[in-house]
Amino acid sequence: MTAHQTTIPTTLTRERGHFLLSEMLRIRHFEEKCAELYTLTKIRGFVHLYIGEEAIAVGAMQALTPEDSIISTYREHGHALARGINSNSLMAEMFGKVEGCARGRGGSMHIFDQDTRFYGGNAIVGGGIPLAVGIALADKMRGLPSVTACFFGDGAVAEGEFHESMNLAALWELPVLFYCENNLYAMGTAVERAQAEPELVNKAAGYRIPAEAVDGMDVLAVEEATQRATEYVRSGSGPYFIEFRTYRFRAHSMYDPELYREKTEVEAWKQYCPIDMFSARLREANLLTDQEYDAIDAAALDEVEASVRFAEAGEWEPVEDLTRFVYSEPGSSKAEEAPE
Amino acid sequence: MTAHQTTIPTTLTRERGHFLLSEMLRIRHFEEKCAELYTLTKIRGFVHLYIGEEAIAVGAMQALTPEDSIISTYREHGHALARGINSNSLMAEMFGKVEGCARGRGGSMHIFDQDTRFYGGNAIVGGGIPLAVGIALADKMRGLPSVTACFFGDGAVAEGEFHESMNLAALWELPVLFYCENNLYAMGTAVERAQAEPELVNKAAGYRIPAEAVDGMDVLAVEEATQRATEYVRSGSGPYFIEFRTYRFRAHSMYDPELYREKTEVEAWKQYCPIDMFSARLREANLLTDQEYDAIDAAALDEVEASVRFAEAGEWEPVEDLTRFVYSEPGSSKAEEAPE
Amino acid sequence: MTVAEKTMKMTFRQAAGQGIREAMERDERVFLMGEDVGRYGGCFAVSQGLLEEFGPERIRDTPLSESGFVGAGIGASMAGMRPIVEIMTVNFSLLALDQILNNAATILHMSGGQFNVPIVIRMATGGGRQLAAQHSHSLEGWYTHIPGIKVLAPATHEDVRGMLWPALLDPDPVLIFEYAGMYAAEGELSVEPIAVDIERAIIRRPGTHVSLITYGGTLAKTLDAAEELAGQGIDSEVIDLRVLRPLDTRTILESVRKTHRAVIIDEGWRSGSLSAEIMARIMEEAFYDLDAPVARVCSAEVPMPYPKHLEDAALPQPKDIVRAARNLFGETDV
Amino acid sequence: MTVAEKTMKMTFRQAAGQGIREAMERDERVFLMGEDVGRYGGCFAVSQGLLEEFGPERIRDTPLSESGFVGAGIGASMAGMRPIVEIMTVNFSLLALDQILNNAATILHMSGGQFNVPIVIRMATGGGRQLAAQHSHSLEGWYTHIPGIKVLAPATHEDVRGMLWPALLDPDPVLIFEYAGMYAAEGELSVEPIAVDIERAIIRRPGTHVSLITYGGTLAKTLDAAEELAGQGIDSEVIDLRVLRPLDTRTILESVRKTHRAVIIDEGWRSGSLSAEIMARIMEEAFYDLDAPVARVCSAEVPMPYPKHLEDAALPQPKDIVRAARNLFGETDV
Ligand SMILES: Cc1ncc(C[n+]2csc(CCOP(=O)(O)OP(=O)(O)O)c2C)c(N)n1
Ligand SMILES: Cc1ncc(C[n+]2csc(CCOP(=O)(O)OP(=O)(O)O)c2C)c(N)n1
Ligand SMILES: [Mg+2]
Ligand SMILES: [Mg+2]
Repeated sequence: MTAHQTTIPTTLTRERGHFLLSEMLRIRHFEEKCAELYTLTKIRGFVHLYIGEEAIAVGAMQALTPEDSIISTYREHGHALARGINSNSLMAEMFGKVEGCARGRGGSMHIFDQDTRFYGGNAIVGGGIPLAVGIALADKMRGLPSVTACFFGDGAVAEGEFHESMNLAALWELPVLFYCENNLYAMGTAVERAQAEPELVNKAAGYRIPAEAVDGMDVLAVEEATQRATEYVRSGSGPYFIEFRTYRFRAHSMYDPELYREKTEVEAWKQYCPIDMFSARLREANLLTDQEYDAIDAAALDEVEASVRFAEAGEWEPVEDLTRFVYSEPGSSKAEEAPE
Repeated sequence: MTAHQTTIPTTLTRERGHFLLSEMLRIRHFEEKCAELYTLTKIRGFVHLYIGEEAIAVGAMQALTPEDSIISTYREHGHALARGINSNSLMAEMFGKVEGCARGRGGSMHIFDQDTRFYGGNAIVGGGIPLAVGIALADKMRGLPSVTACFFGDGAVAEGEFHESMNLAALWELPVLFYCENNLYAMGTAVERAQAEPELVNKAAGYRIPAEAVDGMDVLAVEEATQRATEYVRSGSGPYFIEFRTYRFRAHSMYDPELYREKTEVEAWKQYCPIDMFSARLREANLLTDQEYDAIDAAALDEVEASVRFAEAGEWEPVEDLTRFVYSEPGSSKAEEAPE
Repeated sequence: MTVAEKTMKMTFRQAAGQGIREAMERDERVFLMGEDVGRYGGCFAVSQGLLEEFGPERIRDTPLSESGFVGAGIGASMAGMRPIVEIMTVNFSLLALDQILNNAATILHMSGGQFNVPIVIRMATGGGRQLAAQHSHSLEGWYTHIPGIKVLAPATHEDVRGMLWPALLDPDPVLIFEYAGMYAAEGELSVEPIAVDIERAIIRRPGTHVSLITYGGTLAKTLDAAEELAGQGIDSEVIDLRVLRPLDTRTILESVRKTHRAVIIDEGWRSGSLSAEIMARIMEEAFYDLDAPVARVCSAEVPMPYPKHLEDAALPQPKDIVRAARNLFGETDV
Repeated sequence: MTVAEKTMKMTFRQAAGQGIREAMERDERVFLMGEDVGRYGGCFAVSQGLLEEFGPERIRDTPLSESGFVGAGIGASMAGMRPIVEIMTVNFSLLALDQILNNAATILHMSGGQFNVPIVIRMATGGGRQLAAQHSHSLEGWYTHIPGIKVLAPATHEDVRGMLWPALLDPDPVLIFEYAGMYAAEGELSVEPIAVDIERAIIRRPGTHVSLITYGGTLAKTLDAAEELAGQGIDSEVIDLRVLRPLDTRTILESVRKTHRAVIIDEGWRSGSLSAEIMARIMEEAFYDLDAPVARVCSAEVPMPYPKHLEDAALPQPKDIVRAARNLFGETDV
């Protein structure tokens, strides 16, 4: 990892700085709570924490409008919160309660939300990427100015679907933001043991897609790069690829003994914690006091606690409803919009 | 297409020149006969002719030893003949006779021959490429000096399996020769309408695989490049990628009305016929007389006619044998080599 | 003859193309996407002429990327379009199966009903053209195992044209399997499009002695067998399932309760083909109505051999259907 | 106690790992390849420790490329090696299905018997761990439709360890489905490896009133149900199929001819699950031996929901098996 920025651009307002910090803290606390709830067996199944990578979701979402779309993976709580999915309905989803954003049917790996055009956490590695191409195709064919941000990991880059999707999006000049979150590992496989070309940013050239590598631990760097990329894509010039260099501080999922990496490596990366680094820079630039930090932090914690109460109070879907949502229900059908 | 070589290196002997010419003519006549037999319904199913592309198979096979392996596609008669599969058993296979190299079970799209390590024509576009990686992996693990030549078309490059295989071969430094026969079309889809990066040679960089584009209409250029590539690969340096620029003179298969390309384009390419160009160069260098050409041509024709007689005289497999070769038969099992 | 009864002649492939044309005219959100659907005119010439009519945006050639463009079709359908995605043949659909099963079939459910996937995926299926082991699969029965999708198998010119529009109106993913061996067949169909009921099977030949249950590519063979059986005094009822998922069990059971005997005919490999599921349902719901065990005529369990005589032997043939039906009556019965 | 009867305790995952270890020791052509089989120790810790024992050449981590590395395994097997390819779970195997069906299952045939494909592909299967719609498939029954492959489903510690070596000796592609929900279970198995017969089903509990036919992940539930039924006076015979393709029809029929009643239990979605094929075979061959229609207990036809109460309701449970078996006897019978 190359050197990280330590100063703050003068254009950053206090308010904006606090907002970005707050967004990262909301994610951090939400997930720390999830880990706790997992050990309490309130949350089950697979849970993949985003801790350490928050700057990417928070930075990247700033460039998007409500009409834009998001495709994500099973490691999507951060994207969901930063996109604006209500933390109550997110936590209820983690519990599997009917008040969850997907009525509890999806759980941690399958967060969906139509209101925010959040087209799902996808638990098949690479499986969401073609969907992003299709959403962008629809937007383009419908003449909408929307873009689609597609998040995926370094591991997904080896899958055939990545290749097919990059080619399609570039060939058809579709408004897709390919956001590769390179946290250096796919489960236990280090990127250099999975990729013949481990500089993932170089993959884009094979599809004539403009690309850059960005410090994924720096929310401002992410914001700036994604603003540029989004403008480029929105202007109709075709897709854009960004490799975010980042690191996951936690295990891959709750079951992972982390045999494949050294504790020292993890500790070294924790020095670059996106939240710590950013708050230090804000303090440095006199944009943040300790009191302000504590207030932001406390608000984030409060929100998380409230979401847990909300989820706890939620209902289980009646067992009789088991086979709902296999096929659309009369009345819910989009077909009614059809001309004939 | 850039300028083609018109002279002959002084190192080329008369004998060698005649051999290469003869090899190309054998393929040409074999396939012209196949087209004829198809209209006579002696050959059925799908038949994909290699006419116009013969220089690639003939040139590339020169660098291989009997211990090397070949993976090909449904457009593989040329590879099969140049590799040394007997034309009788090849023609019998085209007919579906039991004397065919695959007992008639495979037909035109599935030529297999264990003796020459010809691991099959594969009719799923891209489907053979991972097999090549696996054969090369086995050879490497077994400490053999063999290489695997994997032929596929420009269309296959868009498939995910191409991407996955290139990465695997490069990552594991396997002895695979990736031979892309870019005949500018995948069925009716021109390469620039299928690939965001239509210079296919540039694809290899994404996997750190050395690559070059070679004139696929020039048997000597092919031979020279593949010799170099094969040496590189055999030395243990990992895979190599060559894009052969070529053109198919005939329709994609026997059913194709060729709506997608201009007759004038086809005619223009026919000026670069690999057989005509090479024989003209040989004549120019005084390595070929008209009489010699006629003799070579006649021998090739004779071989084809003999193969048709052989195939005609062949037997149909008894219907009672229908379900043979679904599972290995006792005695044919490789498992007997197993240590226990 | 009233206007609605006016008929015209065309091939099965043209009827399929006509269905696409009519859907494209009716709804501008509809577009066709797949390998060689445009300039080439469709690998089976189904879409010939459509590029000229509707332009390359709506008749969209794709690269060879089955997973990619099927996934893109799913995404596009979720975002407001009505894609008809063509996979050249079922043989290549395996490359897109992850998208079909893990995305198209699950997203409505995983999202708790928020995102439906109104995609139509068309593909050719079946053997019989000497295309050997990788190009002769009949896997439509396999797809019927997947909750969340619907599976159609038109067996007539009217159906191949008239099923597409209701499939596009369906809010959920619909797979349409067109039997490749039929594309060249001429047939008659009404000038005005007729909407096909995509919920119900249809009785193609009423009868009383035995139910012959089939669909798609084996319907014609089954009707031939029924004629042959009629000559031998056995009056068969031929059911064209048309909808393979969800199966119209009612029509099947009504027929079996009447005839007390049934033969299922499908071109899938015998073990685990659609025939098994139909036999299971008859077992469950009409066991006591049966006068003989239900029989089936399917493909031999072998990758398809290239030579014609072996392929013919591998596929269900009218004589096999006749034999299976006669067996139900014992030697002296009828 | 003789030497051969000495037993040891380990988990199902350890037993699977032990099978791999023993095969690697026996034949140096054997190697294990798949995502995270090495440094991570296997996503289910099956291969933990093997990297240290056998090194990275033979315990080979792959990138995320299911089609690529399964295809590579097929190629390697054709060229003299004996790969064990691990696909983490059946859910991801869809990405490799083209390689499995169009290559592994067809090449022996297409090549007229020249090239066999002695690959073993292992994968975890099944639901029950709240992993929701994309991670809970039970598709092993689906794979049994494919001629040219063999399908195994170990349901005991002895079997998961002892099936691997005969599978490797088999000259043709063998798929082994390990029920993920069992990995943590402790069990007993012999110290010396016992070669498992991978041709035949096995009777886990002899009985006379009803045949309960199952395999893999539902065996334990079925044995529980058999206990419960015994308490109610119904003596069930429990058949563990073990080999899902080719099915050991003989064992099934012998049992049904004895008991005259059967229930099939599998975790596949009901329509088109393996249960249907077994019902079809019983229909074909033992119809007149039946005292009641064969019943089945399968998964609900729904992508798996995440919440536990819904997942439990979707999966076959002992009480469902008991109910299905009792129904066969009517209310007053037994
Ligand atoms: C197709 C597929 N193969 C394997 C898995 C199992 N799996 C889940 S996450 C994962 C690693 C993915 O790594 P990466 O793309 O880098 O994302 P990260 O988890 O690091 O965010 C694997 C192998 C899967 N879900 N899908
Ligand atoms: C996976 C798959 N998709 C589609 C097809 C149908 N198909 C057969 S050949 C072909 C074109 C392939 O083009 P290319 O790779 O350039 O090879 P060429 O035929 O030009 O030699 C297509 C689309 C197929 N066989 N396999
Ligand atoms: Mg990663
Ligand atoms: Mg081509």
